[in-house]
Amino acid sequence: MYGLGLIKGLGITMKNLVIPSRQFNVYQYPNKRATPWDLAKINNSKPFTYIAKNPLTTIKSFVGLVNVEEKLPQHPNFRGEEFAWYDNRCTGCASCAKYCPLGIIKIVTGTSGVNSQEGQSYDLEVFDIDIGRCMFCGLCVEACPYDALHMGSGFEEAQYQRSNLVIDINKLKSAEKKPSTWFRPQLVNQGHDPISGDTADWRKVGRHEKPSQEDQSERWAKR
Amino acid sequence: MYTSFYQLIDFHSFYDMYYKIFESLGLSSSASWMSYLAAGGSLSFLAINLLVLATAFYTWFERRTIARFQVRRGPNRNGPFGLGQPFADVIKLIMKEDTIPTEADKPVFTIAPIALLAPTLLIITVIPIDDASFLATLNIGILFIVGITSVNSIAIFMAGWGSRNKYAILGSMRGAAMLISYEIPMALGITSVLLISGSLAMTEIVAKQDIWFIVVMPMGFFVFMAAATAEMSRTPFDQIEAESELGSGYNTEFSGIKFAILFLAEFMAPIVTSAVVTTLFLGGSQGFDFLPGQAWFVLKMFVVIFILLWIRSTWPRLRIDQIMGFAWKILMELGFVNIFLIAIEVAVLMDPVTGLLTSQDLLIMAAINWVFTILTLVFLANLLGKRNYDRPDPVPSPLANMQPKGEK
Amino acid sequence: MTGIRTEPVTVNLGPQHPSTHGVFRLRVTFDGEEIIDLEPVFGYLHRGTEKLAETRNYTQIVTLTDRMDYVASMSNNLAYVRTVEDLSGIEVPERAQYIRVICAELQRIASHLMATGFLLNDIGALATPLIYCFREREKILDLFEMLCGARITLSYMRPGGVFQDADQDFWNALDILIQELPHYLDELETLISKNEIVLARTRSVGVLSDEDAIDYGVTGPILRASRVKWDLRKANPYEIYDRIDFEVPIGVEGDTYDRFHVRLLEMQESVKIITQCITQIEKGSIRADVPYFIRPKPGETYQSVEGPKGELGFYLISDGGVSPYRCKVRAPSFINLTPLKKMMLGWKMGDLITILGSIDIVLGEVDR
Amino acid sequence: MISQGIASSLTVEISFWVISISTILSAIAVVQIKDLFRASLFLILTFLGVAGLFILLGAEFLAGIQLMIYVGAISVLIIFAILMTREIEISNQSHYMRILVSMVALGFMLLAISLITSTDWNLIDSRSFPQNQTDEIIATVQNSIPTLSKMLLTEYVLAFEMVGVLLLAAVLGALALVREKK
Repeated sequence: MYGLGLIKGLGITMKNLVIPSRQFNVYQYPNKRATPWDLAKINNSKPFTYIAKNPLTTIKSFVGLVNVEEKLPQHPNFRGEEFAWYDNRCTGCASCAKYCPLGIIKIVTGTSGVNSQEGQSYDLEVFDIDIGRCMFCGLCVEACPYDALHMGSGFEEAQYQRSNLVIDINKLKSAEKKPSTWFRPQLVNQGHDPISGDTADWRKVGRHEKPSQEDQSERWAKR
Repeated sequence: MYTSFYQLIDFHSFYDMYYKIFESLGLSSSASWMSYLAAGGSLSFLAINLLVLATAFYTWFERRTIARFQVRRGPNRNGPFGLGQPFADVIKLIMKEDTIPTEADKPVFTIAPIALLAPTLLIITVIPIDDASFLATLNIGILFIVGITSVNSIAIFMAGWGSRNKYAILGSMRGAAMLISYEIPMALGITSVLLISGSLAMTEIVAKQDIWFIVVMPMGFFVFMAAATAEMSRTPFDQIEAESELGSGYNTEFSGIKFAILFLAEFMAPIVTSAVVTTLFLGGSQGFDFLPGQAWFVLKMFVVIFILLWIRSTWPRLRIDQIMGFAWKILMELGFVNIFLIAIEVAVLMDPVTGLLTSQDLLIMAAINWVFTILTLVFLANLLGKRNYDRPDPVPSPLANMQPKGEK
Repeated sequence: MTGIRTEPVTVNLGPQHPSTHGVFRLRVTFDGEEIIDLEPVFGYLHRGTEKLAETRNYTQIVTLTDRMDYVASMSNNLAYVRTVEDLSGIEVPERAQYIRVICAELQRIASHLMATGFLLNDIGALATPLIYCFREREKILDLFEMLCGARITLSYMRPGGVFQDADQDFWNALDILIQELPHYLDELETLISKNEIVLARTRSVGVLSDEDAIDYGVTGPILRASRVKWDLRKANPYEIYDRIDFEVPIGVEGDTYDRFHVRLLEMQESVKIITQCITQIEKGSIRADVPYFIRPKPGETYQSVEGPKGELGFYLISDGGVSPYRCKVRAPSFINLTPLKKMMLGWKMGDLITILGSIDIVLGEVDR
Repeated sequence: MISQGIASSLTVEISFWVISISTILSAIAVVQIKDLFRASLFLILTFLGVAGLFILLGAEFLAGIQLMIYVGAISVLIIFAILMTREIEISNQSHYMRILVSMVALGFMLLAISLITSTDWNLIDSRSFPQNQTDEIIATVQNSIPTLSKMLLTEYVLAFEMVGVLLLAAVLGALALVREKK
């Protein structure tokens, strides 16, 4: 019958309005409006004791004036900004620079003062990554033979000037290193989760030998 | 308590108050007309500001509700539950640069928003929010509403023409054609109400609704609602500013405070329309005693608004020729049929001496009308359904012949 | 001829217009509301992908293909890596092929969801179906994030396979998605394709006959909507499509309604394909041992896949070096735009938007 | 409340002067402004002013009808007609027949004035009636619609039907005009 589809459509929209599981997964980034129950959970106390202790905050949160920070849920595989670079592992081979489709990695090396023997390792003088032009394809990470360069997990790197978007060697050295598990099965095997704030030491991140086909299959393949 | 408060905001009390003030100032000779003006001014000021405030919160309500339908959250950042959002919007719009296109017809362009807002504001004057009217007891109340809304089409035309934009002109051409066409079914829907109530005054119409008119004549309600939806250009009739086709229609070139006024008028329309619908079909301020009449009125308005939003968030829009066809080919006929039916019923059932209809009469009419309405709608649906649903099974075209490589 | 003579109005629809799906411009001449002439103008998003490809090596070009049809990166990646594999004779492990097919079909669902949602938005449904579609698409994007760390510009495939195997999280999430998705698609169909207003707006509007469709070189759902049963997955099975059982849905007469209804049906078929892939997939290698710098022998090749929008083909000429001598893309969106005038003349302005929406163009691909 | 307004005679007088002056000014503007679109907008203003005068007279029904038909329908028709013409901004020009036209207009004006002055308007002066009849008259004036409709369907039924036939003819003519000729 004509017109029945219109009525059915109204029914579907009403269903989506009413059923909570139909709601879009909306994350109130960066701040979430917290209910008293949320607040109690955050402060590790039972809801009623929390409400009894903080009546003012409870009233505020009922009206919707209390915010707590919320991060967007990501997978540890997320290819993000803040490259994690380990100078202990880097030999300055510049594979990453060579493999980058945009050529935004700049590496200048000199002879090492520590390892005097030539060819053993180089001192890196410049290691710039211009993330203003980076498209986070991850080819540099894939190319690194010594697992020295890893993708990061951040995504809030807005700057006022383009020049600030260039990550130089000092920044890379001093940064808190939260490598993404992208293309790094060994980190997955260790249960590394950069999103919840796990940092990784340079000793942890490397593959000391190439994993065998069986190893990979055991770990990765379900079927 | 509420009655006394309501009587405080009343023309007479204002008049008396100002009269005393002017008398005490020693202006007793001219106190009469001065207090008349002052009372009217104060009352209008209150009414307009109340309406504007209501519209501001209505925008919030609309955005939140539609967001919920669309499984989103809606504005929830400014203030508790996002209630500060309308004020943020207004402040933003006022702060913005008010650009006028170089080629625009400047006076027309400037007056258009005001011309659109004024009629909508005027409608609220005759709507009885409780037993007494809020502002004026015009005995032509509903006729005044029909007349004053027709100014809208001119205002939309002024906006479109004044901005010298092709999209705007297209939008306003559509608008003028559509608004004029839908005035006829709307008037027909109103006429069927008038046949029973026997009066043009809104208070009388409310008083006559022993049985709500939506029960008595569902067809009239359907016709009026459809026409009113088109009159305020909401989905599925929002061709005037079909944002996917015309950008923004007649208000494409407007910015700043002019845009704010245009949108004020646009968002005021659902409030005003739902108030009119409540008065005509939902028994106005009638209700049970535990709540004041005003509260019932607002509650019914909210129900109407919610249904409008529900429809808006579900249905797409019709094409312009389909909209016009709907007005002239379906809605007008339904309106006429409804009027004939009601007229016959009224002529048969009405007490010839007193000219009144008892509630029993209304119930009899309701029974006849419901059966008739359902039959008509089913008939219409089947008539239309035959054309659109008969569709053969797909037949593959003989021109292409898809075979995997190697097979012959 | 009509009794009253009116003056035609020429309107520039775009490049900045809400319904041109990007920076596309249509110079339309209206007689009142009726279209009497139209001329598409594009190139506003030209980024020289084909030329850029000549200065990059074969692996790096994968990142360029992401940005062509940016709502269906997986399909672009697949088409490109298949061409490179054909050019340099690389054998792809079976598991990689299955994963690639799963990804391509997921991407097809995502792309079709977006196309349907935006079409409904063009018809004027105030974004409600659009957001229902996006809700489902978002789940697929979450899957891609688990798989390869990105949501839109994936760069997942490499010549010789895929760069990384699927995680356990991915398989679990995929199972849930496959269970839920048909139900949501049914609901979407009830909401959209049984709605009388949508029927009134789309039935018999912008009809493209089967002859015209073939003559204009149209491919994909638009071709199938015009009753032509032509699908590269069946006609020229690549990867492992020959082991999978699925239907090719076709339309009734080739109008706007058929064009989006075929997409709705195709999504159901894609779900079937993924279900079969999950049961058939086995352990194994996911990437052939391919050097980073591929140097194919001099020669040329053309390979194409059935993308969400039609036949997506890459034509590569190698001169033996690390980068192709010439790279030409057969972009389905671009070629599907050819019968625009045929479909639109004589219809109203509202139909113009609807027909354009039903073609489902992505300007990144049209202009490349 | 209108009655209270009438009681306050100075207010009525002020509004009468404001409305009538603006009506006359806008009527002059209709003739004098060259831009046709603006002229039509002034025409609408004139119609609105006339509606206001009707309200001041207590003929609210007429005012409503004036709003509905003249402001709502006729002026939009005029605007549509204007859109069909070319060179809207300069087409309200003076031309060589202006003297002739102004003389005819003057003649009509004199005729109207003479008619107005010579007619015995027979105005009802409510003060001259006894108290009990005044209420009745006020009731009739305030609720004039039943009286009007009764008169339309009894005394003036011929004129009413004529208007209906005229409108029907106009609709048919419009249809014949825009119909596609084969």
